[in-house]
Amino acid sequence: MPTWPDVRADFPILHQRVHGHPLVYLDSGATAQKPRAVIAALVRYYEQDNSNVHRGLHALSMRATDAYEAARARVAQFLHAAEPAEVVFTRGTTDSLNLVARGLAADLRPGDVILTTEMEHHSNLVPWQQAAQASGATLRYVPVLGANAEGGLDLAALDQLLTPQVKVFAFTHLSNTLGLLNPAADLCRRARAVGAVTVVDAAQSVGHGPLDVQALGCDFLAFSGHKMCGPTGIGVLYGRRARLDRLPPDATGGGMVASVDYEGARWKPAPERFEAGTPPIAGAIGLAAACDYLDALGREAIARHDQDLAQLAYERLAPLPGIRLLGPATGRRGLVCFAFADVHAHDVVTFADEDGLALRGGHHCNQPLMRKLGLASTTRASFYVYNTAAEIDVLVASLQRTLKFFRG
Amino acid sequence: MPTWPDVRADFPILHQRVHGHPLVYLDSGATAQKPRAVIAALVRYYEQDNSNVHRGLHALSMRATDAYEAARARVAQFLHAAEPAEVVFTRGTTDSLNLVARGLAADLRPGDVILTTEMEHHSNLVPWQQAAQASGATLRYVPVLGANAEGGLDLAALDQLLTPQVKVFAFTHLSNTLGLLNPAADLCRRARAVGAVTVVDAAQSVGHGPLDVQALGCDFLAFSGHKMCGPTGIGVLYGRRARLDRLPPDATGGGMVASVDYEGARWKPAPERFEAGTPPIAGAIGLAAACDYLDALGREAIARHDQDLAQLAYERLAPLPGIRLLGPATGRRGLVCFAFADVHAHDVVTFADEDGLALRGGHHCNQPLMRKLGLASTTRASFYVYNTAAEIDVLVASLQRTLKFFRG
Amino acid sequence: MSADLTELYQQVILDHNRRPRNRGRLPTANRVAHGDNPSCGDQCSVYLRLDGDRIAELSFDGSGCAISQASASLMTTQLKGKTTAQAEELYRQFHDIVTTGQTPGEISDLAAFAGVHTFPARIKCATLGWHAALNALKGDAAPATTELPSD
Amino acid sequence: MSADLTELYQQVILDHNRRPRNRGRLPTANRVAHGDNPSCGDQCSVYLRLDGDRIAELSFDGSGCAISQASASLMTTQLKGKTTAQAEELYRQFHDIVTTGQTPGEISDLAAFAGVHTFPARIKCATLGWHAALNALKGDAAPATTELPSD
Ligand SMILES: Cc1ncc(COP(=O)(O)O)c(C=O)c1O
Ligand SMILES: Cc1ncc(COP(=O)(O)O)c(C=O)c1O
Repeated sequence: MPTWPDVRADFPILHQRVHGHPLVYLDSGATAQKPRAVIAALVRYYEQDNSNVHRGLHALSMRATDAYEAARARVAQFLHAAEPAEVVFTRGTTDSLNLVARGLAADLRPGDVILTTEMEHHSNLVPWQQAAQASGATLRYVPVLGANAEGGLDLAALDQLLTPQVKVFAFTHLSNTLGLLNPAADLCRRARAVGAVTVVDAAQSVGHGPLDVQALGCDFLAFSGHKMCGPTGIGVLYGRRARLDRLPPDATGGGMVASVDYEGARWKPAPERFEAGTPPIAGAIGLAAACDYLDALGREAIARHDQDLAQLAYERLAPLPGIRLLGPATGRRGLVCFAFADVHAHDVVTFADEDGLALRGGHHCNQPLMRKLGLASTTRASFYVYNTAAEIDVLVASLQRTLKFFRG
Repeated sequence: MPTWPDVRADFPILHQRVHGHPLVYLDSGATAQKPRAVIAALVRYYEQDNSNVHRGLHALSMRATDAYEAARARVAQFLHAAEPAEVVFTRGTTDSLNLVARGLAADLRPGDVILTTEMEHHSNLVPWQQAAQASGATLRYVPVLGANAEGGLDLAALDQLLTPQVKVFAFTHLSNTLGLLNPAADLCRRARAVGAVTVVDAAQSVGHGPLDVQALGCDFLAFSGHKMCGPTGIGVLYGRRARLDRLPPDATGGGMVASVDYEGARWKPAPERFEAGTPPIAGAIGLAAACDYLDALGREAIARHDQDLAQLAYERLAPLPGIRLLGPATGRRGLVCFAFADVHAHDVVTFADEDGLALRGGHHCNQPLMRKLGLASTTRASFYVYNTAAEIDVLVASLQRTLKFFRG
Repeated sequence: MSADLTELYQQVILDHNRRPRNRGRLPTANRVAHGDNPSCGDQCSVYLRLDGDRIAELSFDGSGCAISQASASLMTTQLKGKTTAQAEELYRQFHDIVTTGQTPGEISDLAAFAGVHTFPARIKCATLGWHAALNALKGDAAPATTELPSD
Repeated sequence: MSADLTELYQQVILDHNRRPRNRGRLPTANRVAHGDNPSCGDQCSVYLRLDGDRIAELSFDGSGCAISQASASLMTTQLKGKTTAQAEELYRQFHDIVTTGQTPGEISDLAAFAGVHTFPARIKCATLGWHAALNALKGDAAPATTELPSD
């Protein structure tokens, strides 16, 4: 397991006690903690350069504009995009996915198919339900295999489902419940073969390992800053230039118009066309600082660390009596979801909290998949750069005490 | 003029030199600077409480949820809303206006009229053009009176325009170009009389004086945090409960659904229905800190300060040879827009920058109004709590030098 | 285990969680209502046989945490034989107990839920079954939710 | 006045700004293109009379800052008589000058714009007229904008 001796020192929030115990934060799948460098970038911006962007010629405005556009270039580099203009700043993954779903819906007709999968987060599912409803297109799902979804996507079924009627294929890169990484490059290749536009939900993957949009071959890719050590309220929609240029605008208003009169308006080119209003300037700058931080740790090393911790957790949890673990037994990334028939996730989480552990209990915005697996809720432990093997010991010990309490 | 002896000390950014001169920031109409207390609230959140909201039972998540909901309650109090649930957190004014325009458009039919005014910011204009286009409704404008728009809205024309066909009346509270405060309570009363829904763009007004949504009698009201000493990337849509409850959701995804299955979804009630995805948590907390800051200074005092500075600026600028000043000569708020036939706004701003002044030049997202007034661009000086009368001296001296340079 | 946690998970709660009373569909029910907590996925259905204005029989079904299940179970033992007005009065008492931690003068099994008040996020678990029951009494078929902003 | 500012607003620029050359619609034009800077509202139309591949006559019209007006004015004096290829080559030189501040070996009036490079936000002002002219040469009626991300 790669270890970075000083990583934990970079995160002020980790050095606190909860109910008298050292905080063990195992909820990075919901949101990641912020290193000092990211917080400092926000403070520096507000204390030195804060100004509105794009429309100003004074010193602060030029500095803010340069910092905002440099953040765009930095994110483009982080994703290995062909150019900064392929990076649209949004409010987060959900916002990005709504933008692209609404834009693509404008071109869909009855008879067209939107394909997604049974393992999607609500944010990559409900927008497509809405797009289907608005356009008359049909929404189909690639099934998930196995009683605990350990088999991942049914790739044989995918072959049947990927007909020429499929205009859009939207799928998650890394499942936030199963800890399973989909073969995104292969999925994009197959979708391209039938002419479908691909939309990748990279909320869980982008901060957790190497990512190269050109190698993936996707048309669109969405993620949030807050899950990769960046601030809340910032996200990205990456769009391959040729695709992004064809997408109609979503929100309208200041900053995205080339010209306006009382009769109508003309739009600026991408990415500005998609950034109506004053953008989350500090958020973009903080996100660029997060890119710097993660690249300095090393994206390969982060992926290995995540994988090793998840594997260790899986192996340590598997022997607990009555536990049901979701997703694959090996090759998992960054998180473990589990359930007990006789002890509810919320009770587990409440007991863990007493031991200083931050776990997440619920449907993790995966309600349809949970229902398919016959579950109402599960407990999730998710890991990031600052977590350690010792914290998994704390987790296992806490779970043992909880089970003992409820089972007597 | 009310003065608060320590206000400038609260704003770290002001204590810098630009091109060797002390920074004179006269661009608060574009974005306001941030007091230490707001920056500290962000840092505190990220260093102590950062977690995802709503769905968590562990200590950090409960703290973050409590802080986020307390911010909602704080903003409701700032606006004198009837209840916190009337406050929807958005990304900013533009986002809020798109949300409400798209939602209301769903109920509009050909023959219906959307009424707005000739003085709107693009963000309160283009979304209504889009709503009209999507629904077949007709968009009409209340004219602005006077060669320099000094007469404000044509209230006689308004009486003619406010027919029972008008379903929506959207107008700005305080014009970002004219410095003119519209009689919002009266406008809302008249609109209500014909059954129209009222939407107030309060981007320029909410942080600059007292504001009571119940006294205004508006149905919706939109504003941005960044123009009232809050962070970038956060805004608010206030909606009167009965209206908000009837508005359909805009973006969909995690957090705003009551339940989801593969066939469809049910929505949560307002305000959650309008907050898809992880919200800008730190932004909301920072906005609440900005409310505290402004209330501590006193909203009446801020309005008086703004008004006094704007009046002084108007009077000091008026004698400059060849100057054309927009908006009313008296009763103006917070800003002055002006133009010279022979010296372009961008040259003015570039010269001012050399003197440490931050001014804004351009159409200020008011292109149609500018065209109507026969202008392509103007220079704007806008004021806030940290500005002083001495800074207006610096402005006037800089303009005199610039005019001399260009005119020889 | 901390005192707060012991107080939250009292013996009577654990007992109702382990051996829920009146669980399952009531075949003779003439009223039913369903409740859920959207954020956590807890669900609870309450079945009533109303005899005039009196609850002749009732049962519950659903899934959720120990607090929500025990609360629904205990509720069924308390509401049997009560009128609508009495049920509403009992809910008022219960709501006071879980939000303030104060228990009323009379000794009541409901007092076992006093520990909930130190865990505000769990109040909605404790009240889920009650919301469904009151909706069923009102003959309101719309799903109850304990996440309304007014809660 | 700072050295940078003096360098930006050179005498030749001020002169072209005050007394623009070839300003107004060209009645004999057989090509026209319009350019704008959406963010600042600057506008520029360029009218050409092309004689074969050669610019026989040209003029400009529009509104904008001193830099954009002077640049368009000076451009009209430079492009007259040039072929499309020569015009493109001149634009390349001009673009180099305004982005790097380096002036080419030969003495050229275009060098007056070298000061722009220390004001990156003004590059789009200096190039607005040129973009419109090149579009007019291409027979492209779509409005030029100097705010494309590639700029
Ligand atoms: C009157 C008015 N409305 C709307 C806006 C748009 O606000 P934002 O850019 O924060 O969305 C502004 C500010 O630019 C404004 O001044
Ligand atoms: C796979 C996946 N997609 C989408 C989202 C939504 O991200 P956000 O809430 O930041 O919009 C999340 C996180 O909640 C996620 O894990």
